[in-house]
Amino acid sequence: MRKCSLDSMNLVFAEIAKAASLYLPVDGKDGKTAYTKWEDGLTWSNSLNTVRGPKDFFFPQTENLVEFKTSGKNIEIIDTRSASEDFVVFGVRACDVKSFDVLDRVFLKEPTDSYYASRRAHGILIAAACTRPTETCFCQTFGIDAASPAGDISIWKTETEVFWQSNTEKGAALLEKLSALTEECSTEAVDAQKEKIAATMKKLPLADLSTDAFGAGKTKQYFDAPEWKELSESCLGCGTCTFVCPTCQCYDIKDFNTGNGVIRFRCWDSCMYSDFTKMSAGQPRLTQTERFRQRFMHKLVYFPENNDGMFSCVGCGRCLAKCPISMNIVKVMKTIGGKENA
Amino acid sequence: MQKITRDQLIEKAASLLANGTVSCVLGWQKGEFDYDITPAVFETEDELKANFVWNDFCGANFSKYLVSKTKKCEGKILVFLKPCDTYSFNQLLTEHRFDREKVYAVGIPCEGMADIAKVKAIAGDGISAIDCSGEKLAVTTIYEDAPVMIDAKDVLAERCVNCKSKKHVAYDELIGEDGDVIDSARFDEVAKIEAMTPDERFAFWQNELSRCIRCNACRDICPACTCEKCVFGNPNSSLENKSPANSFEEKMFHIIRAFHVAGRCTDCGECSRVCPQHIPLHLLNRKFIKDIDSFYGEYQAGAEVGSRAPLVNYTTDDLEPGEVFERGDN
Amino acid sequence: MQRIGVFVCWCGSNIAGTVDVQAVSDALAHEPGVVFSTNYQYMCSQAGQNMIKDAVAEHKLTGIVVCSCSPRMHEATFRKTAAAAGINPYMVEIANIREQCSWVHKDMQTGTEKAIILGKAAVAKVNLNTPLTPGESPVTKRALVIGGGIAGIQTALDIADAGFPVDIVEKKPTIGGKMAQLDKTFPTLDCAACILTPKMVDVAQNDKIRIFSYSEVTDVKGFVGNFDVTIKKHARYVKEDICTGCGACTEKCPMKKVPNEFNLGMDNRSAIYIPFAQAVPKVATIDPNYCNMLKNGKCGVCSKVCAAGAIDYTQKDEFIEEKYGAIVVATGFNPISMDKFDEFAYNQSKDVITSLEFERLTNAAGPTAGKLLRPSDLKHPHTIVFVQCVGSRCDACAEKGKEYCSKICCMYTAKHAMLTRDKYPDTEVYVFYIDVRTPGKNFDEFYRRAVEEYGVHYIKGMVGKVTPEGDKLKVQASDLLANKQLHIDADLVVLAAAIEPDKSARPLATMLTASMDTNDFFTEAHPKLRPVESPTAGVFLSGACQGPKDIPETVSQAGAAASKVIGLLAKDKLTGNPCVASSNELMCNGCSTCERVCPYGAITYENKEFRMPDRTTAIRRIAVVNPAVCQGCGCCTVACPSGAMDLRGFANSQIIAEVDAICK
Amino acid sequence: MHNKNQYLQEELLRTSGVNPKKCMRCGKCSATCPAYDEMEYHPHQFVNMVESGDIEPLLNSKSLYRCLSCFACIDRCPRGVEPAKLVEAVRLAAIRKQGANHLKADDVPAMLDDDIPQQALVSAFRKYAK
Amino acid sequence: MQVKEYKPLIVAFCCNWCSYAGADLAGNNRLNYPADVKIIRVPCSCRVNPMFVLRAFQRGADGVILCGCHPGDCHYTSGNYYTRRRMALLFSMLDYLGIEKERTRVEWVSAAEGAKFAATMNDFAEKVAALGENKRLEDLRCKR
Repeated sequence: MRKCSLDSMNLVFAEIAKAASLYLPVDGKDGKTAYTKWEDGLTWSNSLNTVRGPKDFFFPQTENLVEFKTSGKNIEIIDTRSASEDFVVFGVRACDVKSFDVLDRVFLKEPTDSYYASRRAHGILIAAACTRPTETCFCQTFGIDAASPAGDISIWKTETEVFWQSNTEKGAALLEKLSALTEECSTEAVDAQKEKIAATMKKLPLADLSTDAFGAGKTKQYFDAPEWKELSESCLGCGTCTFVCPTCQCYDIKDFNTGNGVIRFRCWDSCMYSDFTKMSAGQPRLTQTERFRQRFMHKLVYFPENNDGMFSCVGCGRCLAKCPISMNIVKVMKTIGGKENA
Repeated sequence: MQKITRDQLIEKAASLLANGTVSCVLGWQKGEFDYDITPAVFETEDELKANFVWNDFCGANFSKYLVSKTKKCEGKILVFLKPCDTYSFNQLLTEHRFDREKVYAVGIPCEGMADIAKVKAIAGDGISAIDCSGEKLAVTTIYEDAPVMIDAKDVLAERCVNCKSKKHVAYDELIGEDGDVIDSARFDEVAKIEAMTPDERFAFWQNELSRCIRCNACRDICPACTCEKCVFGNPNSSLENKSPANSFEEKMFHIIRAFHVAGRCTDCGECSRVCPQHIPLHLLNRKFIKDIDSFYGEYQAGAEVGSRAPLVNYTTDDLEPGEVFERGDN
Repeated sequence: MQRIGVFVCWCGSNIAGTVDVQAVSDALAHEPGVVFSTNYQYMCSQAGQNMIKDAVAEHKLTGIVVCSCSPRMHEATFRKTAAAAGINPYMVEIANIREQCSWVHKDMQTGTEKAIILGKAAVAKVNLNTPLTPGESPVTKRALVIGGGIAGIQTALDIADAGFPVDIVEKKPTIGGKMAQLDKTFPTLDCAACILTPKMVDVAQNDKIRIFSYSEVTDVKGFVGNFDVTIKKHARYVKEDICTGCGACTEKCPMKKVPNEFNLGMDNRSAIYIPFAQAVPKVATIDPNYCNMLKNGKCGVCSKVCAAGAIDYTQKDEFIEEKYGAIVVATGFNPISMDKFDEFAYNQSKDVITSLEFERLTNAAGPTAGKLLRPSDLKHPHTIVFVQCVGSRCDACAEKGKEYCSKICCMYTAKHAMLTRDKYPDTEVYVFYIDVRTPGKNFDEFYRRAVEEYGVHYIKGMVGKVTPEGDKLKVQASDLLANKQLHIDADLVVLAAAIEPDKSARPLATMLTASMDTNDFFTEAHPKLRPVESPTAGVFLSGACQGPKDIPETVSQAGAAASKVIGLLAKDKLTGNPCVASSNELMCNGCSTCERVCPYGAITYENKEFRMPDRTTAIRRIAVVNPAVCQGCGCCTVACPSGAMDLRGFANSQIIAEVDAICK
Repeated sequence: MHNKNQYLQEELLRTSGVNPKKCMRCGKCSATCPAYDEMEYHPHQFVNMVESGDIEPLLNSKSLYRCLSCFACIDRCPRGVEPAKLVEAVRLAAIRKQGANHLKADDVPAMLDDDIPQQALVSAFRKYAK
Repeated sequence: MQVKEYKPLIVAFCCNWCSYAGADLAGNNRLNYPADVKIIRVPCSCRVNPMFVLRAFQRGADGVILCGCHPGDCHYTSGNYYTRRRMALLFSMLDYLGIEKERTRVEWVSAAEGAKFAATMNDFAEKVAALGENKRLEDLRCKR
């Protein structure tokens, strides 16, 4: 384990930014935190997390795939991909780090999504432990330890210092580069912080939330539950929950006619939208209730079923905070899953 | 603190359910925390007693739900309307979006709703309870032993700070006292932007709109956006897109969205409330309202049922599009 | 996918002089959808048109782009060519490379580049064109004329003369209108009754014309060629077909103290009455407000004296439904109320009268049998003051009168003044005027005669105050030219009251969805080019309902309206413009926004059952465009928030394709 | 036409709120004026002269003080021109000039008469002196 | 690299009854205006959806002008009155977003005003050219 003083972070950032683009959570003018490309003077936000997760860096909201040029009646196909640059995402929370496990399962499975894979290869995650989790946090429900985040490097922030520990080769290589700015240290302070965090986690209002009722094999049990209707009653069908979710990975591929050619691009899609997976025969899920059920069944039942029990929710709580009508996965788990427990 | 209590509303709803006036109630349902309140349909007194809430976080405007709910519900629906909700209610009636006969509207006074983001800015993270029943909001967090006391005025939602009316313009029955239309300062921020140079305005909006993730929450919450098929979801409209690919599409979406509700927007402020990226969308809508007021005379959408919206109306001596800018230079 | 043929016209050297036509046809040959591209000297010539026809056959073309002169010039020509070649005429688009290209750009390269772009836009549009067929609707060969004054009478006679049946609906018991109340008519001074009554008789005797007197239109549905109209025939308690108009009942009726509206209340009539001797239909009518039999069941004299047995106290209002192909509005005018002009003491003195009342006082059939006597004491007036512009040309904010000039007052006042001086040379006649307006054939000559030959005192200035004092009327006025205030002791004051549209016009306009101006005059479809048509197809305007008019103007407009009606009724079917709006019912919200901006009332709503996504059904309100009424402006398409409304021939997708092609 | 009194004219129009261009020269104001014979310039002339900028004669004319402000002209004017307001404005322009009070305190005792109500005197002061 | 001379691209929507005829008249009288102006015929100025205006800018137009009958002369009686309101609000909004107000215009051109049409187009093209390329409402994907 290595450490550096909090005051020296600007130097550390400068060192990292020499070889790669560095993105870190920065407080904006509106008081909201967002990942921002580092430039001299930008400081690491104290807030718990960013409004949007770091998913964009690996799986951007829109991404051009290929371009077609037309001249007269001829079509030329152009691969517009350029080699990805190296980049570092700093200050990622444990939940968001975990989200890449979920995304990897989707995109790195054969056939590999080469766009995503390339970015994963070029990206380094520096994960930060959470010192002040909030009421919407429920990562522990999914077995995530906010005090010991995964990632290429884990860091812990105290009042005056930042502690560093590499978890992967990529991480170790980066930490090596920072050796001049950091010093070797004991794990004492970090252990103390871990304990404190663990105590705080127990006090969270959602600490008792359990996934026991969910997982593989529950499809039949919940699919026709009458509660779906009532839960989805007020759902607007907007895409907020899916677009702030660090694990949602659905996308649509569309063509954009530029007038001189066609750009084929993909963009995030939301299973809450009425035109999601619309095909020539129409949308397979006709009502909002069906679409609503799909989203939560996918996260809590279908995904674990196909991925060795891994849930595709990491408990980051973004959807809890952002849903315009405050309907969310926690309410769903309690209502649908609560039945089994009762 | 709200002047009307939860018990009063439950009593009213229960009696209307009991005497058969209504068959269901659109109301606010309690959430995981004290602030994440969900609109819900209640059918019995027991349901109401168990889950109905009324506090400083009941911002949701039910008017839009009436469009679909009146088609589905057998009997009449009881809906509680805050003063600002009544404008949306009337606007939807003007556009024949639901059957008035199927609704029993109870107007309730509103002292303004709280913005949870503002509460968190003061009380911090880890909120475990909020008590709205006293003079001040008592906010308990897992990090502090004593609750933080907050003056409701300090955490009013933006739209409530600039509340335009405490008067109910539609109801079958009113609980509590009716208020008046308020001379609010809601256009000040628009005027501030207008006073910027074009470069500053461009930079301002470029920065705001670049955050848009096109989740459509602004559209889907908007009580004026009730199209059976939205142009942004219609592949034949040439506007359809699922995400903003660049700054043009961000602007396009928000210009068209605001234009579609121009003259119909009641300025309820829901769009800005729900934006996960905190884009001040109401400043686009208010720009249209301000322009309409100054070009064509004051007009409040939803103030009365059947009024002719400014964009479906004209006078022979309206100002010319070119004169719009001459006025601005004065 | 379309198979498009492109035909570039040289127009001699008009186009070829500044546009490389070969380059244009070569460039466009590579556009998507284009299978054939050529150029020729004169595309509009017979040879050029044959070239198109041959190409259609040879290349199985489905669409045609002609790069030539303005579509305003030859669009129709090439559409006919297409039709002759067997493809839908609306599959043709014109790229205007003459007026908007070769003629305005001097340089060959510039002109050619632009011509190619314009051609590409046309090709892009044709790619999205769909065959359009104009809708057809049958025409009911019957016209309705609302109002039985001179305007309505003339219109009805002219339509009937062309062989079409016409119904006149008149709310009074007789036709004739205002003209029947007049004495003489300017500028020829022939007697109004002498020229009007023969026309009234013509109407009565014409077997193509039906008169619904004492009736009102209560409902109008449908559209041009196919109106469904409900007419309410008020009960007159006299069987119209039996009454001979002998007048015995009116003589014997004991209730004789009813103010006679025909004489503007200046004398009385009986409760059962015939408005005037030449009334058409000449049948009696019982006034239910005064008839003792109807009010309290006591009397029945008229029934007893009626030899024909025409009296029927049990008669009820009757509703008649009839179909019409065209509707003519001829609802006329009324003088405005003088109540707000208390400075003229109209309500204080019987001797302050309006000009229409003056007409009755000088009319041989009037209350004084044509002798000019003042109403108060039936003495001959020796000093008469005429006041012009009472309530006309007023400022809108004054809220007393009308902003417009009533147009007829100058002339009838000159007439009144002249006739008075002619008949009673011992009378001093003063006319107070602001301006004397006499634009009309022989009008100014007429006015000058009143001044020069008849010695009428025309004084530039207004009357400020009229005060009844003893048997005199003290008139205080200004003489602006002499810069004096005048005080005249008059015996009679005549006010030239402004005229306004009849009160029945506003509700009628709503029923007809015909537009009105702020003064409640009907609006014409085009102020210059379509003056007798309302913007609502199939509704025509005749007479003063459209604006103040004198008799000659009214009659000529009545004839014009009739000819428009005849033109419409002569058609067996109406062929619409196929470029009309249409609403996609699946997307329509039923919000009424389109209806509010439609100038033609072409959009109606209906409730329709739809299958909802959740497999239930629901009733939704949706807009329906009547293609026979829609004129294709496209205003609704932009007003529609959901984009459900689109315009055929100028669809959103087509215009966008043009934009894209131009900006490429 | 050159208008040397443009400033004064604008001032009069502003204080009175009258738009003399609306006048259609019908003379109804003068026809209705009860003080007509007392006046050198009559109401319609006020309107006309102010519009043409010929204001000096009005400022110096006794007509200013003959207007009773009965507002008959305002009531009757078909065009809503409101001549009395214009007269009032010219009157104000006159008495606002230094020492141009129409009614001076020293002259009052001579005018006193037992029949004059106190109120009339006070209102005359208000109207004719600053 | 050779710098291409900047030529603005202007889309003019002209109503069929007045302005399109006015443009034809300008042609009849051989009145020049820049070839950068490309006309799209619409039945009435009220057919122009704000969406078309934005679309033109997206596709690379540097200026968009709407021409219609003079107020009161609309072939369809009231279409241009609605256009006037719609475009006044739209242009004001574009200005509010910091987009140059000189890039948009509404002009009433009657069928008899060929000279006005040409003069309007000359003036508008000049003003747009002075602003340079449309950068604030462009879609880079559509640039060549």
